[in-house]
Amino acid sequence: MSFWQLMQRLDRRIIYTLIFVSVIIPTLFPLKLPTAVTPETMSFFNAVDSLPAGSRILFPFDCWPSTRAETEPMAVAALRHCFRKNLRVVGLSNVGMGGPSVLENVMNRIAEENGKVYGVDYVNLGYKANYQAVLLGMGSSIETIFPADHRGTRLADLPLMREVPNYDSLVYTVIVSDNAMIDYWVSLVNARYSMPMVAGVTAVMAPKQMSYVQAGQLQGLLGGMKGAAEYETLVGAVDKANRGMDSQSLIHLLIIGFIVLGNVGYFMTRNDKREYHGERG
Amino acid sequence: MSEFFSSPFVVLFPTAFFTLALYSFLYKDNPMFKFAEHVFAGLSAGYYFGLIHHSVIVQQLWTPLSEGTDWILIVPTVLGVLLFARYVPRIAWMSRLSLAFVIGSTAGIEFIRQLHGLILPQVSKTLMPLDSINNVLIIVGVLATLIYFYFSKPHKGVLGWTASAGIGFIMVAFGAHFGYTVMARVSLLIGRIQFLLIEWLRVAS
Amino acid sequence: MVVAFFGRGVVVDAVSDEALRWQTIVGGIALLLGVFSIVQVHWRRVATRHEDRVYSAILLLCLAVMAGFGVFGGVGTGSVYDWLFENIQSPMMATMFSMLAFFIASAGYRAFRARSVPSAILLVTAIIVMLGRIPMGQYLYDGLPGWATWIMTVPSVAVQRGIIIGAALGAASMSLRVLIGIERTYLGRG
Amino acid sequence: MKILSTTVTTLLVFNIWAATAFAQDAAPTGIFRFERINILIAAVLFSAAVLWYIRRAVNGEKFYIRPLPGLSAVDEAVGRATEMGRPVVFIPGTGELDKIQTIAGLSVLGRVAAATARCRTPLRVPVLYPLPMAAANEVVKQAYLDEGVYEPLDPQTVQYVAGESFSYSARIGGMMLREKPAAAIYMGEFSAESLLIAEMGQAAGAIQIAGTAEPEQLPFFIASCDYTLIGEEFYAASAYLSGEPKMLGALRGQDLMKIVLVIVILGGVASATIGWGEQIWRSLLQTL
Repeated sequence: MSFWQLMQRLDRRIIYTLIFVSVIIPTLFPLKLPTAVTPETMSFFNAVDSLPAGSRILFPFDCWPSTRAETEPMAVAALRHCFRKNLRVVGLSNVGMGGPSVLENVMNRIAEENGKVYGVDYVNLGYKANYQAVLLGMGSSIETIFPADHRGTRLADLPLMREVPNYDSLVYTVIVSDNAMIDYWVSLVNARYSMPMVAGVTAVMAPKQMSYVQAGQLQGLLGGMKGAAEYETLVGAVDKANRGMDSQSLIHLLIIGFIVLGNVGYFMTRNDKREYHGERG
Repeated sequence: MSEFFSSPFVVLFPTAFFTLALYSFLYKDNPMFKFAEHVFAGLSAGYYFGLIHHSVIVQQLWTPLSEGTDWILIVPTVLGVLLFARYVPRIAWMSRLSLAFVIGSTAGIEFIRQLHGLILPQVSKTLMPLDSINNVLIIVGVLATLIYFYFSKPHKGVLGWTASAGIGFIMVAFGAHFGYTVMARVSLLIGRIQFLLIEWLRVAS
Repeated sequence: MVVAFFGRGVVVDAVSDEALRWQTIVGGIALLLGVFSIVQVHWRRVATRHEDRVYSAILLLCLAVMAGFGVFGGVGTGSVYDWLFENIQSPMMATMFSMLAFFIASAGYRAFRARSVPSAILLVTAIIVMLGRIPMGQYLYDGLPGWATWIMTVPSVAVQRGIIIGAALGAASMSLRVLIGIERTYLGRG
Repeated sequence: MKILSTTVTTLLVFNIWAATAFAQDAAPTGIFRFERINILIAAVLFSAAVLWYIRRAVNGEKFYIRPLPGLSAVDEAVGRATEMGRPVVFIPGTGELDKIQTIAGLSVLGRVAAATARCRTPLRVPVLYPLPMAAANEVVKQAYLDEGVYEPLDPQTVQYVAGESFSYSARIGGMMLREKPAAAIYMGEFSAESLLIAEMGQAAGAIQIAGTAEPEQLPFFIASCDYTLIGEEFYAASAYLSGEPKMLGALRGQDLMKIVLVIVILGGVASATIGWGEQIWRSLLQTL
């Protein structure tokens, strides 16, 4: 069997092994491949960067644990940026299963890193069912929707929340979402309360959300791990997303390489069909 | 000693074990995968059972019935119980009544939903002026795709030509979607490997 | 026909709400059928000393434990039911999901051969979009990410729309065939 | 059987009436929702087109229907399984019974089950939700009876395997590798597990035929399966396989509506481009 025939019907396990290796190596030893910044990420960064210190912002983290690899790095980079700019952050989640706890975890970690205090610099409101009621209700009174935060403390006992009765005292919204909640934030909160917002969404969702950016409803967009990696670079804190992007680049090139080799093999051996039975239609 | 037992290696061991057991399937079927597979199936069926018990049977059926407010719920209960008629040969046909109810109501709901929720709005979105290349392409793409599905004539002549354009458009879309999804799927794998190497084995940070 | 959609009023709305609620309840009760089925298959394996009887027994045990804790032991945070879900079931779900990374590679490698014009188109767009997604692609050619986004927002949207409209026509026709009773394999052809 | 049909018809009439709950938004008052009259017209038109062609078919008219390669492959696949003495796997999607795609999948199952019954080839139908399982059971049982197979159904034929789609895929994967089905047919609603299942089937060496109306999953089926029915083709599958004139007539009616839609799009685009009369088309299509 010639090399090209071999390339045409490679054992799937060889492909699997190479993919494993392409993820493991960058996780252990970051390759630090360069990232180029897209305009949507740039405007996301600029929007947050131009907020005056001390501003209060809303930080919805509407994500399921299953997309954590994509969404957590976005949340981490965004919170780092916010805390470094001394913004004060009100977090919440519209995904009951896992959303509030991942948010709590990330907020505490990044707050500690930047010397921020719970209740003064940031709050995690947690989750309440019925997102439409939550999104609209917070426009008149946050306390009616969330009588207490995720830890069970009454809002009146949190200095930050005493300053924030409703959307009027929040100047900006930074959303991280892996589902259609983003549509509700745009169509309810941006449209009715003219709250300016930026969003980080999963890669699969990004093309559809671009229309919100074009319409000016979102002032910036992070698309998946790639967006997160670009943002990490801009914030100056290279972390998991950049490492993930190293793996992404390797695997994308690997798949492209396999496809190309498979095709070259196909054209090289097209004439000796008798020896080749590997494939159907 | 107790420090060892509270270390992430031990605490996360079950999670890591089952993760690796499932991945072992990629090499070939083996007892470890088989074990994980059956545990997984059993747990998930049990989980679903608990979920339905609380969210449907208790909340939507038992509570309203026991409060005596919603006697009409006896009807779906009977329909549900009728499903078990298939274990009694003489009345086995009765279980089809319940299925006919569900399938019939689905068909009824879907008939209008397809027209109201999908066909009309999607067609409406396509009514754009031919004032840019993108608009022209979208309109041509929608029409060609739609005509590709035309069943009543062989794909020859003008129809054949349009249908080939349709299949061309379809392949562009599918190729793009495939390529675009790679990143999302690899992200999931990165998440699992980061769990194994960073959270469990702590060999990276 | 289809009165309720076009009419309004207490009775009409109540009836239509009811139909959906009933479906949920019938579905809920049907779960027992599912459990019957799973127990029937695996119990038989245990009883007939099938070579996989140990695994079947494990499955039945896990089912009983999880369902038992779910029904009698509470389902909130901190319950056994919740712990098993968070630490065993949920990570296994994530692991299965992540296997798609391998499968998308093997499927792409195997299927993307330029055997015909359509498959060549498929292959080329897939490669353009993949390159457009990684930083490397941008260094190769600056316009690639733009191309990728354009493909996703113009031709791809057109096809999605065409498929959705066509499928909706098919689904409506399917519903109609069920409603007038000519499509009923599920009830026999009598 | 007569009583059954009558009951079913009554239920269906009731159900058409009940077919609404998804659209309870607030709107102007009045008994009749006049703002929705266009949808009523569309519904009536659609039904009329389909029923008219069914009537013509019943009266003996023959209609040409373009052959679909994926469907002729079904018989080939069952034949292959028979020759090899291995089972056929059929998955009616991973949706609940309240999805029309699941019902379409089950209709195809009826035809496939009949084919396997004729050849006495073992059939495996693993199902994700209990209600579709009950329905699949009836479908297979009926198909077997129609083909003169009177033995009670093996509980392994139609089985409920797991509580959620990823554990379901794991079980399917194990099953595929151990039982090595000769053919695997996937028809119904699928989400992310589509590629998991199809690649596992591919690895097991099965000839694979898929059909779904989910645009997101189609690329993966195209890559991983031998034949894929796209969207409308999938809904047409059971009509094709039945070969009954009534069913083919229904397809013809559906095609007529397709032409109407193409005309509406062309007309609307022309109006929008010259900037005259666009509102007329829009009001035709508005959904309130």
